[in-house]
Amino acid sequence: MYNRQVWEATPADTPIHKMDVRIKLALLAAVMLFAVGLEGARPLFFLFVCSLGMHFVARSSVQRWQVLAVFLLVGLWGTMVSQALFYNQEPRTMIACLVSPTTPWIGEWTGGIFIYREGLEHGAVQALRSGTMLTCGLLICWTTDPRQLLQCFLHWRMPFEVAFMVITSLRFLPVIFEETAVVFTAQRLRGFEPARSLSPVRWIRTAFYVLFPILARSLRRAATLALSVESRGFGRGNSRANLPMLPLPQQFACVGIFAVILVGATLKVIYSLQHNGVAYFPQLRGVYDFMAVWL
Amino acid sequence: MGVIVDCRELSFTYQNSEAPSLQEINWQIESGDFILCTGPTGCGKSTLLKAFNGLIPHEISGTLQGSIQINGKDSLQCSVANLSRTVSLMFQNPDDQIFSTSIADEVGFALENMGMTPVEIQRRVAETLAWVGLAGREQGSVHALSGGERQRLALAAVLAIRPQVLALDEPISQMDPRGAMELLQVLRKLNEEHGITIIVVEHRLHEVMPICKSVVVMEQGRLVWQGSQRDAFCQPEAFLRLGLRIPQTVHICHRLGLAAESAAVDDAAATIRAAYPACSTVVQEPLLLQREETELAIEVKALEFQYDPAGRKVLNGIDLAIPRGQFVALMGNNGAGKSTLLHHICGLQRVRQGQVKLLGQAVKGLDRRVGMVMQNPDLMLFKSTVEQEITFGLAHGLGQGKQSGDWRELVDRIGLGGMEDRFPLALSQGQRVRVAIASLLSCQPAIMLLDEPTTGQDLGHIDDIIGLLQEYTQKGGTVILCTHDTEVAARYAERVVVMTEGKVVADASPRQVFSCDEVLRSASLRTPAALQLSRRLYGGCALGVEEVVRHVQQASMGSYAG
Amino acid sequence: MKQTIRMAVLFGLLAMSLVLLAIHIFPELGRQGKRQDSQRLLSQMGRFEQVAEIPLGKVEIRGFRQMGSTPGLVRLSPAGDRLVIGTENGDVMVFNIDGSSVWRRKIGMGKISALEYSPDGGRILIGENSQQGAVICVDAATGGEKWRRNSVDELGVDLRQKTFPGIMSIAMDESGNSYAVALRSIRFPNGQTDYFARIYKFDANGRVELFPRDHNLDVWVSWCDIDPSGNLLVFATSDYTPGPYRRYQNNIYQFDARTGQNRWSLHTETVEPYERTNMRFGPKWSQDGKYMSGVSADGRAFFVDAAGKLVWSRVLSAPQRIQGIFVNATGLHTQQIGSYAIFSTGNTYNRANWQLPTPVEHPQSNSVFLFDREGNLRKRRKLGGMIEEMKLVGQELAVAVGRNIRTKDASIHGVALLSAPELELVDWLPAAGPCVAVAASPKHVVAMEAPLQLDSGEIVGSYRILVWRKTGM
Amino acid sequence: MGYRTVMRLCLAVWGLWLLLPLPTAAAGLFLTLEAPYSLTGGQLTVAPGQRIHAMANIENTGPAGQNVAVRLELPAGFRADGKPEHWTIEQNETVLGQVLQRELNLPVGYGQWFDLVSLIVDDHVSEGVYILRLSAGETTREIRVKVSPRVDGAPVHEKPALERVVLPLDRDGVRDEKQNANTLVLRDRSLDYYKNVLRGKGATNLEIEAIHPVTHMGLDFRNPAGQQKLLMVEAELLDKNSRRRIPGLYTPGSNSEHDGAGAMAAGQERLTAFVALTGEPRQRLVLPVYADETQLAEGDYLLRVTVDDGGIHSWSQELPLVVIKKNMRGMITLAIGVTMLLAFLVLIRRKLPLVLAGMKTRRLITIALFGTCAFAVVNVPSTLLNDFLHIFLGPFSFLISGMFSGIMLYMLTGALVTLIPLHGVVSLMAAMRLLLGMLAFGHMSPLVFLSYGVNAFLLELALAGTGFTAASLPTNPVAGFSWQRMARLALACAVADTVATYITMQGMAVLYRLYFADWYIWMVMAVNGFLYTVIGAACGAVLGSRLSGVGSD
Repeated sequence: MYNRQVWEATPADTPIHKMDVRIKLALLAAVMLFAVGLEGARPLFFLFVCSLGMHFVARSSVQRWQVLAVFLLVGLWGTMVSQALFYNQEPRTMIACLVSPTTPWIGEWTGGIFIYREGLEHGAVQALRSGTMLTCGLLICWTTDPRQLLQCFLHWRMPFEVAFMVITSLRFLPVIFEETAVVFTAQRLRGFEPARSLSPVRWIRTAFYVLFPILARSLRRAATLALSVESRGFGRGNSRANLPMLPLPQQFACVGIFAVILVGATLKVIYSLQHNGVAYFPQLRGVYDFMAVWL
Repeated sequence: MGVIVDCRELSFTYQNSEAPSLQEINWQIESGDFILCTGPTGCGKSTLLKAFNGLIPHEISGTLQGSIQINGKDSLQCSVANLSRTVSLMFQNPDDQIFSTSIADEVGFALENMGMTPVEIQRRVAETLAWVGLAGREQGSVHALSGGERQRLALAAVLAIRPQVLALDEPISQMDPRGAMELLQVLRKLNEEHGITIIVVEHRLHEVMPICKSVVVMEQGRLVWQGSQRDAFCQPEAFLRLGLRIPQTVHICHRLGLAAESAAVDDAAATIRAAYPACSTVVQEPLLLQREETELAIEVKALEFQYDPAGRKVLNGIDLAIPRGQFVALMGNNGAGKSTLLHHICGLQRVRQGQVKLLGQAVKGLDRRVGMVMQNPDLMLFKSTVEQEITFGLAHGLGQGKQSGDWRELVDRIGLGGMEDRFPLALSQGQRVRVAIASLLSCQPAIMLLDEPTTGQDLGHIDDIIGLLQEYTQKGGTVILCTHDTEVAARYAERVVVMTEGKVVADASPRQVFSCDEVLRSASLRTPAALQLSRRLYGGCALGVEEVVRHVQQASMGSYAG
Repeated sequence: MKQTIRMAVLFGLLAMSLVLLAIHIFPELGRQGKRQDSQRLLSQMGRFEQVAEIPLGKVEIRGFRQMGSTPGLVRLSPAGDRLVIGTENGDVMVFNIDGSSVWRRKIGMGKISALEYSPDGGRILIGENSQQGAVICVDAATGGEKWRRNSVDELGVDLRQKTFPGIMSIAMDESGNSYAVALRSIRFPNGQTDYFARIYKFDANGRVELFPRDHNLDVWVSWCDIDPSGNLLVFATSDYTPGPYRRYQNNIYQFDARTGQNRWSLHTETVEPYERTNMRFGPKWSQDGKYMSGVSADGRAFFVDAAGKLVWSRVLSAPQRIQGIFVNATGLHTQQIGSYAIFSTGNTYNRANWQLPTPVEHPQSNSVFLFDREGNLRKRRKLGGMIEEMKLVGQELAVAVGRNIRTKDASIHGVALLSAPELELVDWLPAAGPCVAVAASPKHVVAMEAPLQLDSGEIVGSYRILVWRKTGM
Repeated sequence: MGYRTVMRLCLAVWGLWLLLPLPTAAAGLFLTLEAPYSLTGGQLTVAPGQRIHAMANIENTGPAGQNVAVRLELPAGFRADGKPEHWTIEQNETVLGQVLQRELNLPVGYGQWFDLVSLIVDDHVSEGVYILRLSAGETTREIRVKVSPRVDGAPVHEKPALERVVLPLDRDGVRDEKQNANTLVLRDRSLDYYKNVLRGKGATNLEIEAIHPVTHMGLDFRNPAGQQKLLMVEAELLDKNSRRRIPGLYTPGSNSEHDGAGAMAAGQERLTAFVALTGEPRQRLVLPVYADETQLAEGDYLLRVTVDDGGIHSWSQELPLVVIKKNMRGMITLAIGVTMLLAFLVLIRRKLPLVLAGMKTRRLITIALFGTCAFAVVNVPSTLLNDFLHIFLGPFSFLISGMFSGIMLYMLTGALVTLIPLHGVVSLMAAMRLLLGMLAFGHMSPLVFLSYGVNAFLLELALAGTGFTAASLPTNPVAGFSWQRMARLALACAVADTVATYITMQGMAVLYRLYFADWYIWMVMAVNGFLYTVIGAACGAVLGSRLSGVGSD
């Protein structure tokens, strides 16, 4: 987990790796929009399984699957459990009582802990949503060179500085996680146990102890990286090489993805018009039924 | 050959600093030169390099006086991007520079910035990779590269621009000898075959000096010595005075009052033989002082480890017994498993297979009796002053009955006297390593493990550190020092353990280990030059400069006497 | 080795979570209808054994604190070999009687409100509540749609107020004609309610006739019945709120099913505190087609002859004022067997708040009453919980028993088989949760069970179908 | 035979017992008498001084109609509580107790009549078995009631008391301390769909919500004597000044067993319920509150709750009730927040190139790395911890989670602006955090954008306003650390974060239809918004001044 190589993109010879970064990003956008727009657990589950399948196609390594599994498990159960316990919307149905409100201590303090079915379902939907996004996000991170992302962002007219910052963030996020872990280890080696007490002063001191080395390291890294990219001619006002035009089939793929997004959005609008009692078209009953059951 | 870099009265002061970092530099660099620029830490070497490609003053704020012309263009008038096509800069740590995941992308980055077409880029990338010895590996992952290869990739990334001048800031300081050698060979080839002017800033001049053409020494922002490689060999005083580490052959010649023609062992031997004809007399080598078998500090039995079940074994059946009070050098190339072994000993890594005992007890979790200095000491420092940093362990009950005044002596010994109130993380790298060592030593743990502490240190500071550690071993402490530096190991260690691919391939006194060429070759270590020279001169097995000098002098005296 | 195990555990956990999630999201994946022989449960008298259990997915779990019951419909095919289920989740499913699935169909955005097999068992009529309020005729064997008819054309729809037309009930005659009651109601902020109701007659091919022919009924109609000859259609009306003048003010109407003429209507007096007589399920024709029996929400039973003459009426459960609040038990269902009429009463309600359970139980609540044609009570039997549905098959009456809000006794849920007309308990088929629907054939009894949350938080039962088979068959 | 089977069988036997047919009386009249009639379905002992109920049920199953005289004879020491509605009372000398009488006309075929009579047991009644007799015509039925003094010695005389009326509660009768007491937040359903979309929740089924109670009301009764009572509860709204009755609360007129249409029974002007005190020493009666948002206007009202046990006793309580339909304060605040966000976006559009032009690559990377650090040490732990904290600390969980979002974050922010005191630095850092959050956790809803945007905007304003950040770096930067600078930074950050916290909370209040209690808003603002931020930013200044010495190698 703390091995940062697990986190960084590696080139490989799979369709996902070979895919043009623009198509990948378009796909990611489509998946994200659907993940946000879809409400039913069924299509979300389908989307989730599809995005997991992409990792098979990309032949993600065992370690990566391990990482993915840990994150998904934590996310899935964490969201479901917490939503199941703290769902505060109505209607809600208790399906189990973990701690009765009459239990001395915990029961009185928490007012009882129950599992709510709607919460569980809402949690499942949320977990599938974020799981899908996480899976796709990691897929992109693992299969796409940050430099290509940069190229793509610039191709799409993102301010060059912002694009650069974004990929720097992405590039160094795993490194920073790794270093945070090392810092805690190093502190233990020096005899410092951050978790031993909960006093606020100690807490702040711990914060200092963690931030000092990480930030100092970041500052040094920033200095070196900046010098390195600048001395390689990276900067404003350069006539950068543009991405080549996409080959025809890939252009079609791009158009196809956008068409899917468009169709999804249109269906959504039509359904919500009906749902909110604004407009109902009897001819579209089949579409409505499909939406009600599947989306 | 014209002047490609021309500095006139160049002075520079950083924005937040009072003292100038460069003072009235006058330096004309001829095209096609291969220059070693050296000097003690903080002398302004790196600053000068940054001035060459316009990072100073365009990107780094400060006050610049004088002028600097690159290829006839005033650097003040040109942008960094423009200048970087003439002068390319490469840095110490490849991991902070490498940006992409595939080799071709990394090399192509600079070319894209120049606006080249993809076809051109592809061709140029292939060509550049061939230059640095990574031909045909375009599609490989940067993570699959070894440390040395990664540094060469970083080199290729700047070379792709086809700069006229290549400036390298401590390119080999963190590399193992094999990697360093390979990189330097590439540099030599670039210089010779492609006529690229090369400027290397480096502490490890004993490795760079033999291949460079001219040498520059800086001190406190000024150029204090300038000359050809030959001049440098002849006049090593300038280097020795500043605590710089010159090739041992040159050093020996110098000590014997001779002027070395080159750093090569054969040349030195010839020179010495000419002056001291009797030096070939075999003198009885002092035997290694055999220590009495005392209590074992560290006992490792059949230790095996692998990160993932399918992967290779990082540790493959390590057996090691280290008695108390021993100073052990742990050597081997990158990836031999040295750090992993240290992690097992200090309890950072749980023992899965085999056994590790400290002072007779099996290791369970992080062991407080062990002090460990990690490879990157930055991540070990977290207090806001050097004083707090060093006394932290004492304050947290790690030291056993230490006097609170002792740490001051420690600070002085590591050359940080007067810096007690400085922020440790803002110190130079060498200083940070020393603070980290001192912060652990102050608690007097039973065992000290040090992972590459000599990186980026001047010779003097290495002496300081080792001196402290030796004192510590005399008091009964045990030291394991990981290092690539055979000269350091030869000089100071009582025992050398060499690891290759997770196995211990040699475990004996330095003399025995360094006499065994196959072992060193297998571990891609270099035989110390002094040892080579002594072997050549008198079939001996000397471990340091002093030993050779003493031998030659004694033998000569003996011959005069006899 | 340990690492391999850890990894296996990790991936196993992920796979398990995904499978669990999949089963949760796609309940049909985890459906396992057949019961193992070793698990078979016998009924109390040993006359029935439980042979299948069909989970129906998720449904809102009710407790004792609110009134109302979980909706769901179950019908057996005339041959008794298949059952069709309409669930709260919009599924229409057909199963073999052993619990194996035949087909399933999602009704989409609509809600299933009526479900009936055709007498020959070849078709299934599904009534839904949606913007279109359609009757959908599907092939009973395949689920393929044969025809559909929307009631929105007659009843209209108000999208903003979300008042949609819905099919309330479907009746079939022997010749294959079917009659569907469609209804839409709007309640205005001032308390006035408008109703739009219509009865549709379909032949086997979906050709349609309307009753009344040219206008909507302006009252609540939720039930109709056709006499054995297929000529006389009766329905009763309800009007739950005081409204303006209504054209259909009487309580029972009879139409000629061939001509569409209104033959007669019957008006009954109201009972305090009711302002109207409301009949929700009824009237029901006798097997000889001579009489109709009906039961009203105020707890009265009616017996009417084919000519529209009220033969007698009886008070089954009179509203009584307790501490100033009227407490009553609703009249619910009626059946006729031979020369006897059976009526049932439901839960106790109070006029102060219909939504909350009443602390006092009406003594005549949740009871089955047997009357002869002269109007004499022959038997009354009180069942422990809410009588959700009764089905008469041969000489037996299957009664689905749901929850009892006052005693909160969870042991009373199940299906009671009573002999008809004696109303003696023949057998008792227990269920963990309340039974909300029942269907029966000479060989099988099928009940729909709903989950129930006890006050302790424990949940008994689940949303599922239980199939019992007569032993020795 | 498995455990399940055994259990089922037991259930079945129990069921059979319940299904035994009722005995039919020969004379066609069938009587039952139940006393004490338990409202909970359980057994009850009778103690001197206690109030009990008797349920009398009379059925005529004979073929002929009957006109019968019904008598309920009470033994000495038992008497009717108050005046029974359907009976006349007669003191009978022969049996020394009260006799309740009435005439009853039971119709032909089948007829029935029942009543629940409230009785009181005299204080001086001695221990023993007493006989209650119900007779109708020739048929009589007797039951024996055992009177014994209460073992626990509870005060039999103390009347139940309505202690307080609590509002709002959730369906399970639990009060959320975060919400304002005595407040009724009506749904402003017109924008529900859009609110749900804004919350990132997606559309919900409006139909389900339509017949949903607005909130629940709890009536806390103290009932030390353990009495069982039937209660009629009425709740109505009064004008605060004129005490005139205001329509708005209603009682739903039907349920799904009756009427599929649901919706409301308008015209009723109060909430009524028929409930029971079950004899527990303390009981909270939870009633769903239905309010008609079309009728009820916003404002301050009095809620009058009247409880009556059939004319014997009555309890009444009035409490001020604030009715909120549109959370105006929240909406205005939200509108201000949205305006800020829009202004900020316009500003970004116009100023971003300028800001970026002033940044050197090294600073951009520094900002990006700080943003990444912030994500790693703030967003990740707080996302993982939030829910768990919520279990144990409830409304106070923000005290801990604020340590991350307050102290830790502002340490980083403070350090960054100390290192690079330029306009736009804070926004760029926030942008990085937002982006990583979107990618890693899918945190992507307008509320998230609003919260990040407003926070960054206000911080930029405050820092620029105090002169902490500038368009370009000062030529002579202040080296080292100064208390004055630290205080300035801490204050600027604290003020900005306090306002931003308020706006975010109000945004949540509007979108989630929560009406936070004032103390909660103030506390979150004071602790999370101000205190933690001051501490964090001050520490950040120290951190930054230390780090400013860190150069490259």
